[in-house]
Amino acid sequence: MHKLRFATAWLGGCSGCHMSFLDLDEKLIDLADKIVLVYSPIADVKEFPENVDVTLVEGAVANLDNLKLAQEIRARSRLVVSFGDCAVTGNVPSLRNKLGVDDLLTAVYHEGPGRHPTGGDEIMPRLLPKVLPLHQVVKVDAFLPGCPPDAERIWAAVSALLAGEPVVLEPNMRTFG
Amino acid sequence: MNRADLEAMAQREQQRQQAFGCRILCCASTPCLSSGGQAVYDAINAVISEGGWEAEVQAVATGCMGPCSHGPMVTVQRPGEEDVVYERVTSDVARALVAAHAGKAAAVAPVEHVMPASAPFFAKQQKVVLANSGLIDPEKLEDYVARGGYRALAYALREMTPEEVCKEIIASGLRGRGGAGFPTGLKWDMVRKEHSDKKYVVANGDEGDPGAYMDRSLMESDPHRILEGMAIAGYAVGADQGFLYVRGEYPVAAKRLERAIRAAERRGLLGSRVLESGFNFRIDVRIGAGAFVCGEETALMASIMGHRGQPVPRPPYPAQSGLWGKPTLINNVETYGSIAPIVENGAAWFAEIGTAKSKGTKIFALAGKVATTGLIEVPMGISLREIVYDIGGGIPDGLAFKAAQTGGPSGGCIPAAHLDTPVDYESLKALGSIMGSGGMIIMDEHSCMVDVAKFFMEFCMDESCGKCVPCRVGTVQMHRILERITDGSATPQDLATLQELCMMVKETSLCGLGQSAPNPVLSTIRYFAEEYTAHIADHHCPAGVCTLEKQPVGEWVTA
Amino acid sequence: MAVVTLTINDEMVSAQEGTLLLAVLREQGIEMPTLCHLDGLSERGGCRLCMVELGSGRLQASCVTPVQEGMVVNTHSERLVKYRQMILELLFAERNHVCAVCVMNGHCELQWEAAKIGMDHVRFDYLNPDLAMDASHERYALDHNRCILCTRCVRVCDEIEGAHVWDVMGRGVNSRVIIDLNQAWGSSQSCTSCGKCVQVCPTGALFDKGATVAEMEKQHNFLRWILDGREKNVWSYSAK
Amino acid sequence: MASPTAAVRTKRRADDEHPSGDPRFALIDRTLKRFQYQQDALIEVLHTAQEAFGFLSDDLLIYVAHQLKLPLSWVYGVATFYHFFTLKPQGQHNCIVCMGTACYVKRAAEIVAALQKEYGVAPGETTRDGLLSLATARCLGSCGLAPVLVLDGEVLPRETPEGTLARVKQQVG
Repeated sequence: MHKLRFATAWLGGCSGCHMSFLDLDEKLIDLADKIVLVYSPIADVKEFPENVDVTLVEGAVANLDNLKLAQEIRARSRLVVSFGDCAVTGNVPSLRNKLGVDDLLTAVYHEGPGRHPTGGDEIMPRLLPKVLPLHQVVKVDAFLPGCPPDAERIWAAVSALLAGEPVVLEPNMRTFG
Repeated sequence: MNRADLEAMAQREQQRQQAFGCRILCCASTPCLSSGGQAVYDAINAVISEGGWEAEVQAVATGCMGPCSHGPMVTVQRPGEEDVVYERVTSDVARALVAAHAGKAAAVAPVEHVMPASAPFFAKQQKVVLANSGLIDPEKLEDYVARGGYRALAYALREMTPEEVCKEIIASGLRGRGGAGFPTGLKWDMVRKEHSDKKYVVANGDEGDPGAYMDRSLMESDPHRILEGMAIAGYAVGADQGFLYVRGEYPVAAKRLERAIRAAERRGLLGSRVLESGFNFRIDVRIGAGAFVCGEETALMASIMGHRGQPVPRPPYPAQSGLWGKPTLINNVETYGSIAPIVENGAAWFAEIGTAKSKGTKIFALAGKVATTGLIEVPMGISLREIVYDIGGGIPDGLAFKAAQTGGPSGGCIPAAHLDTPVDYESLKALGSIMGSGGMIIMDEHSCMVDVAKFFMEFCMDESCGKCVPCRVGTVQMHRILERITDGSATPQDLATLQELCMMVKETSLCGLGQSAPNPVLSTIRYFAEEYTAHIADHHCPAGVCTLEKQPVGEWVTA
Repeated sequence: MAVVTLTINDEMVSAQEGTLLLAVLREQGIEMPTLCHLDGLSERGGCRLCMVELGSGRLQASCVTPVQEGMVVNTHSERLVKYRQMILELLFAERNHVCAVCVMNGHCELQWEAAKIGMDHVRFDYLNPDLAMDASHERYALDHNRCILCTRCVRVCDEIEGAHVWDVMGRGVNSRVIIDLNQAWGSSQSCTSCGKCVQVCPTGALFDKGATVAEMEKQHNFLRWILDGREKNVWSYSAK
Repeated sequence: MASPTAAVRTKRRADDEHPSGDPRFALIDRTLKRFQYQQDALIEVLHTAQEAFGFLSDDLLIYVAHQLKLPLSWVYGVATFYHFFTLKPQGQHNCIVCMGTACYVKRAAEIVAALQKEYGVAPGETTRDGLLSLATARCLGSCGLAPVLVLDGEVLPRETPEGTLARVKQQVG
């Protein structure tokens, strides 16, 4: 049986969506039969591989590294899914958007102790002027809202993806938050 | 005052004017005053008093004569002779022309400043509403009466029933000059048929389109004509109270209207028992406070009642439930300006002018990149080409005509390919623009159409009242996308989203402001799509206006 | 009163003349999305979600449109569904509606309307305005970041409580609900602290102090209670 | 000693006056009386108040609200809806650049940019020293003379960025 080449990625987010993914519990075993996990924060892979069937992307696009990875994912995946509210809406990371990047860095780093990264150096990637949802940067094929999406939602979406069907969630499974 | 007194007043004033051998009319409207018109008027008066010619020569400060970019304008009238119009008059020119026309000195008229009556600017125009503008002192009731003023009101009150007045207006084919073009007579008849203890007549003088000043000029140049039109309307629909809503930016117009109302009331032409009939009609001026949306009739009424100028959904229409819940007739001031001539000359006369569906004349404020800018009144159905090239004198600096923008932020741009289109309600609508209130901005090759669309969208965004979501937020989002197109950060997807947004805002907004806000975008996409794609795909602004200094997000990684 | 017959989604329906279309649609069990409408308050016609397509193809907000004889109504055409989604997208983009950290998460009308209609992402720029919170009142708080300008608070305060503490200032996208002279809520002398505005607010813009994420729930059956009492001298608890 | 009638008379006169003794309130009262304290005259009254005081302070809005017996939020909502009313004090000099279509097409935006750069003040704002208020207008209705601006009440036609700057510097310093 052909196994789907499956990936999950983590951009600007708290990893809560990945935690929720692990809440699939025993379903993870079913899933393991049907997919090959080719890239994920929970797997030690450095490069995003070629020819991926489905990638779930957690987190918003907050900096240039996020942007680069998002573009790689898009170029190498057949289906890209915005996984959780940060990827779908920008969510909590985007709360910084009403501040300018300079003000933000000053408030977070410069006014505190320690080194003063400016972004774009070896300490920290350059921040984008605004945190963006994934679909404003690359084309996204399906949206899985929730903060985090609970295991039930994730399973509903993943089952559809495994079956090669479009992801259509029930209203109570597609609320933000 | 009754009808005979009115006639006597007219004759007295005519005789008084004819007694002067020479009348010198100086335009004292805003454009001419800001080009030095006051100094000209002072110089003329000085020459008259120096020469001791007060008995033979009369200087009159009048309203607008039309070719504003050629101001200050002066017209010389001598009995039995054709009027002579002078342009770009300075104090020296003024002194010379007074001396020459007063015939007292051997002075030679400054002929190089004469604008011949045969000039296309004048020859192609037909003045109905503006018939008195520039020829009378707007602050003198007698001047208006001498030219037949209030005769139509007297006739209507004495010879016609309200129903007959409405029928006459219907028969004339007059349509609303505020922009939408609803048949005026039908509106009147609807209000007339409503049963109510109280009805109102409202004149919309809240001219808000940037680039339009027809209403200001009419209110400043011939205030009584509007009052007379409103009074006839009041009689026709059974109202005893009128409101004239004047834009806050037009203090001179408001002041002249107030004075005109008081003068008319003193003479019994307004107020109780108008012209000794049983008809009572009061008019009050209300000053707007700077909100474009108040040109929308329900928002305007909210503003008259002292509220935030936010529109309310129609129906009910103002004709059924308007000011304070009473039947209310609202027309543009230019519409009221057409009433007296129709009653005076008959519906058939008016219906002769114009096209099959658009009757009469329309005033336009011709502005932008044309040789002669100013105020013009033309018969409906005249071609755009005649307006631009004959009346306006073509595009200066040897540049090519690119587009004419009509209807302001609710209208659209008409490209060169349609220069021969007749200017009437239906033809303009078919081209994706509208007649609008009468702003007409001519653009040459140096105008970027995306930038123009952005300009209008910014206007609509600022002027949105905020009540309904599509207009409040949709205009902001449309403006954002246009900004991205002009700064270089747009993607092809943005153009598709922009078009979708336009359709949604157009179809779902609560009032006319939101419903028409996408028009400038839709019309420029329709005729100048290649300019949009040049910005997005080639990072190039064909007119050289946009800076395009940014890139789309996707290109930041490589940048 | 006369009865009129109209066609709703290809079905003949009769209704009392003069009734507002939205009420008739709801009577028929048709799910209509609304935000500014609230039974018991005057109609505003501002959110445009309840728009329907009339026979002529024209769109009209059903909350302010009286039924008419022979009216042909379509409530869920493809165009309407698309437009409703876009309107919700516009609302989500306008202010900072971060559901995950909102007191009304799970109980919010805006959140639920989006889920029902399938608006699962926003294509427009988030405007991210810099908006204040007002926690100066002893019992309630106001968060402009969540406000959708439905003006239910303004209307309930004026029409039911009769205090007219609230109004809207500015215009367009810069409109804000205000208290008295745009002052801190706690300093208002006209506010009766009745809390009606809080209960009718569809989002987390108005909430009880002390409520944390997802804890705030609202109920507005007091509106029927008061209005029935006022208009009919009848006070009866309803289950809902 | 003053007679009792005189005392009453003095008192009555004091009653007519605003507690602050500012005679400009009499102008507002005149408009209020002209409209018989009708609530729908709110905009007219605000016009008078702004004309008399230059801007609408909170105190003025409260005064108008009390006189017309309107809620404060209503008055504030109306005052902030219309562009014409300003709730901030204005500068000694003011310069309004027309941004109507005709002026825009003739590059009025460059004039605004030049003034903004020179005086460090955005349209709608006043310089820190209170010397100059810069504003843009929707359309001044003098499209034949585009681009147009109004400097301290005087309409200036056919302006250029350099010409305007020179003129404003001369007037404002």
